[in-house]
Amino acid sequence: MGVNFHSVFFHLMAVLASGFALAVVFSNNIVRMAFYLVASLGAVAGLFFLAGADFVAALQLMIYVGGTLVLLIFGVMLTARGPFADLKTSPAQWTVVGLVGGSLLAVLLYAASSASRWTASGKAASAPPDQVAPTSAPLGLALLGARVDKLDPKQNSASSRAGGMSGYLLPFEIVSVHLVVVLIGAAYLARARRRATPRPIAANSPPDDPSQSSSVS
Amino acid sequence: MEFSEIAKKVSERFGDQVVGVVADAIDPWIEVAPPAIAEIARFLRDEPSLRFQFLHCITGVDYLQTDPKRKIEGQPRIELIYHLGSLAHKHRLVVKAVLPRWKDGIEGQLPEIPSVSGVWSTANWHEREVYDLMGVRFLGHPDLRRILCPDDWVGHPLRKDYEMPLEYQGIRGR
Amino acid sequence: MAVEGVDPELAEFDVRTDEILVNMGPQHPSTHGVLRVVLRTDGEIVLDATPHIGYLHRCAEKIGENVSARQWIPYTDRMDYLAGMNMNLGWALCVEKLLKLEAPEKARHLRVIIVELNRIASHLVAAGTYGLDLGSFTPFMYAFREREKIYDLFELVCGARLTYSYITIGGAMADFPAGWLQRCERFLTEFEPVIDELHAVLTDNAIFIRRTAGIGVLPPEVAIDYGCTGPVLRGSGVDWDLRRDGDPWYTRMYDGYEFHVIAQTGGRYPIERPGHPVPAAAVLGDCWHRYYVRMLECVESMRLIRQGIEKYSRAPGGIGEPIKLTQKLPKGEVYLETEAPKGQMGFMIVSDGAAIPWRARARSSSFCNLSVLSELCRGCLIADVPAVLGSLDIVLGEIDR
Amino acid sequence: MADFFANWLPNWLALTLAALVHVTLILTLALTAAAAFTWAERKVAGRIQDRLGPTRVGGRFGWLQAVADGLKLVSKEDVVPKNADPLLFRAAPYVSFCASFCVYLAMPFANGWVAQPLDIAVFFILAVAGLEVLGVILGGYASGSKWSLFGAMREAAQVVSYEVPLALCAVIPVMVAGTMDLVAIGNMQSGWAWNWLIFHDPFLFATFFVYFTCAVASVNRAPFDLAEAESELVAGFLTEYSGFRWSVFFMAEYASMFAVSMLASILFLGGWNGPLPITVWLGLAPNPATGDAPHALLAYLGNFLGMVNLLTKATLGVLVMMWARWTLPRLRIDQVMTMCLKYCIPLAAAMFVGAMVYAYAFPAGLIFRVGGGG
Repeated sequence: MGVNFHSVFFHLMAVLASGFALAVVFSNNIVRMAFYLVASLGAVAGLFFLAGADFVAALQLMIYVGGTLVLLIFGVMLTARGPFADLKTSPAQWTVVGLVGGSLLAVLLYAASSASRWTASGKAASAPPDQVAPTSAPLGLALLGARVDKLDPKQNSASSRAGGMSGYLLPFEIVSVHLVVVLIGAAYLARARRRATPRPIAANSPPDDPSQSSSVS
Repeated sequence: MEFSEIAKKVSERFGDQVVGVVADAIDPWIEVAPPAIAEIARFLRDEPSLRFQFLHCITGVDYLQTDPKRKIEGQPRIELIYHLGSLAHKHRLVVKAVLPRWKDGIEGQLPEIPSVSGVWSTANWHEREVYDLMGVRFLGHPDLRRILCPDDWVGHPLRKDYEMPLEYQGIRGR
Repeated sequence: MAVEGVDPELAEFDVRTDEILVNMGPQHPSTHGVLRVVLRTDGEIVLDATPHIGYLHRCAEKIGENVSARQWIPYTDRMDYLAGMNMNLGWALCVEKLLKLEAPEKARHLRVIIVELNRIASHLVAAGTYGLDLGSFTPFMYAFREREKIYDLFELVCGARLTYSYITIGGAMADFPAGWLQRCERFLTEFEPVIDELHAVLTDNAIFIRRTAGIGVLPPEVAIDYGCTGPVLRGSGVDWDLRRDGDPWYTRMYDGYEFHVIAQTGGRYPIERPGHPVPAAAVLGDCWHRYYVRMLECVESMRLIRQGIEKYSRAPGGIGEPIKLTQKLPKGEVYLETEAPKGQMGFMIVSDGAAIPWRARARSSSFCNLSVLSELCRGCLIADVPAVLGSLDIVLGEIDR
Repeated sequence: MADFFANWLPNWLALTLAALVHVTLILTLALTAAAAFTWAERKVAGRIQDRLGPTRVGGRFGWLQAVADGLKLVSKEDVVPKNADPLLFRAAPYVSFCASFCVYLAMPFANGWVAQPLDIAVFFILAVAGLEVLGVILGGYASGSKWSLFGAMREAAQVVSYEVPLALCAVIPVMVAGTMDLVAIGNMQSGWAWNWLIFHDPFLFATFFVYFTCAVASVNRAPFDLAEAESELVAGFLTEYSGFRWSVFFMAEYASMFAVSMLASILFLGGWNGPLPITVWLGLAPNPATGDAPHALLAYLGNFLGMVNLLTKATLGVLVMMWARWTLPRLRIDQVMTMCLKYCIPLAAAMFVGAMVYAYAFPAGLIFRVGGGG
């Protein structure tokens, strides 16, 4: 196959993405985790670019890297005890995570190795498909359930759904659920451990309990 | 209001708590007994015909003869001078309180006087300054810490017998 | 983890934020010297601001007990080093009051001119650095450009630009050089439009108004309670100026002069700028008013200088002889306050009859003005702390003495 | 360009070479812009403040001031505070710089002169430009200083909020043009000045100003420079940075200032098309009336003129930002947020609806013909 730009960069990005993903898991420092997550998600965006899905890639950058992560870091900054709070993972958590993650990985590996396009040849994966113009329109339609690239005018809609043409709605929903999980996680990290009195904003309200203050810098 | 009227008013109200009235000085003053200072201050501030709302300054003066050429009158003592003013009546008053240099004559025991910081908020910092530089303990002060010198400074610089330390935190003093 | 008596559900929903103690200063761009303020903050909200002072402390009062009265004048320069002339005047008048020595007529007008010029210079620094505190660099340059011109004038009369030791006990060190008055008048004519420039870049600027109006409101009772003086007190609407209401030894210097005390009484300022009303958002006693009082005082000072120039040129005689360095002082205690640009600067001298005072005391206006900071900053935002601090216009050389 | 090289070279080498050329060109542009703007900033500040600005380095106008600054900064000690997270502290400036540099990848400089033509260029640029904040947040957070933390917090809050109106404003010309391809949007506005999208309808006209305000806020310039507010936060997220890393942050700031101005020029101000259709008159651009394409060399010249045109407009935008910086005081953080949430977003939304209604009512525009020219 020789030196193919797409495959070289695909592998590079893939290694970066998974490497930083592992770094997220094995790092104890919450801010570094966030940084690795940025890198990992950025690499995934790079993968999307390579696949010719510019729109998804930009979406990935904007929503995940730009939006969610900034929010996440922001939440961590506002709520962390110290600047570099270490997250200790207990053995029980490791076990649960290992089980869940391991089974997911197994499913993924199985799915990946059994996909016919992947096993057949490197060409299909490395070169962007040229039968569909890489614009955002088919993607948007696919999100709504209409796969333009697989559209067969002879079939009616019911049979097309039966033929595995349900569009990207399910993956999109899964991604959305993932987002919800992220937000719930952030809220969990930031949950209150303080009295529920409103913060003193008025000029003459008495200051809070001085014992809560941390050390002077 | 003239000084004599003010002095009369205060003397009438407080009797022997007003130790002396000196009217012929450039800035005439009344001298009060130290324990009564807070009470008198409150009266001076709140009495409608006096209305000394404004505390200009608290000054401590240490009278201790260290130089044989400079004679001082009377016993070694610390005088606290309160300069009061009234914006409403545009009159001024000097109130003095005389304290011993050391409480009960024991060296190192700071003399004590009630704080007037409850009467005028200005007094808060001024009393801290007097405490810091002159070594007078103000009873009932909410936050009596050194203000100009560092917290770990030794001695009270404006006392006449104060000697600059030879060294402070590794810095040569003299 | 809920606190007693509180519904635990409620406590869980409040997002936990940490209080942080931050150190503002002593090396901070907007503390006007070496002031350290410890802020206790919750996010951007300041719960408590505690000033820590003393970084410039050199016990000038102790020095005053070791040098003669006239020798202490250079030390007064270094108190409010932005208004050295006013500091000189305060101490000189205080000793003169003890000596019962009145400076000649000509020296009186000379002092008015010099002192009011220095007041303008000081207010220019206040306005310029206030712009800087609020993130606007340009007014600072405008103000300092004009201040330099004033310093040029001072340099002509005494050779120094910052610490003058010019006004002295018994008069002044030297008379105005030839042509100085014309230069001074030329400066005044040049300076007049600059005030409008400053008004344009600061006073009437919408962002400036938003940053200062209604911020750090100091009610008059609190201002008096804390001993605030000068523009800080007048900014709260208290009509009080020692040039009019002070000790006769001081006010007689201004005999025959016409000027307004700049304080908003009855809802209006004594001088007004046509077409530029006080912004609706401004509350009496807020940062905007404190700043505005200074700007208007510049105008009044110009008026005083013009009158002074006129009176000085007509006054007969000399400007008086300074007392001898070792002149013995009469026994007695004298306290005198003067209206310095930053507030009422009080000097006290206790004399036992020697040439060297038994006790020299300086009552600093900035010292009292600063003590109100924690009151003003409670509950404001971090960004408001420089705004409030700048509007108090403190000088650490005077606070720490 | 890859095709050009591919005539002689193997495919992969041609791609590498093309990529290198593009990256070098863009990097040079970004760095030159940063250097030129530091000099311009000093000059502008000087003039506004009634002084001269730099006068010594490199002759009368201090042309080489930026070089002197750069030398000074590089020779400064690179300090990493004890409390800092060394890895993140060191990496943060480059994160910022990469983000603001990547913006130029999709930015057309003239008709077809773009490193990576993307049909979603506007979206890509907005997405990548938003990433600059990550470096700032990381840098502020990793410094281990409370002032830096405050700066980072402000930056995060500010940028997250202002991205919304910024994107909304950018969507409006996109909607009118019907494409997110910047080259297409630029070409659409060829001809006279009234073909510019800013003059398309009153809503777009207003949108431009909202966009510019939000752009100033999102690149963290005065009066919205709260993240580094030196009078409040010492220097905000930059407090602990010195020397080269500090200058990298600044290069990123200037590069993104230039980028948002360029985007504004392309989206609203006709891009590489001048107020007068000079290139058409000179025969350097395709004639809209006859459709004749000029000779390749002439088209190249026309594109070059177009690039100069675009860069001039973008530079003017940057100069306006400098003008604002040296004139206005800084807003407070709550006022910045109020401005965004209470004014910019509703305004942008209203403009969006307005422009939509307008486009529906006057499909061809009053004076502007989509796709037309001359």
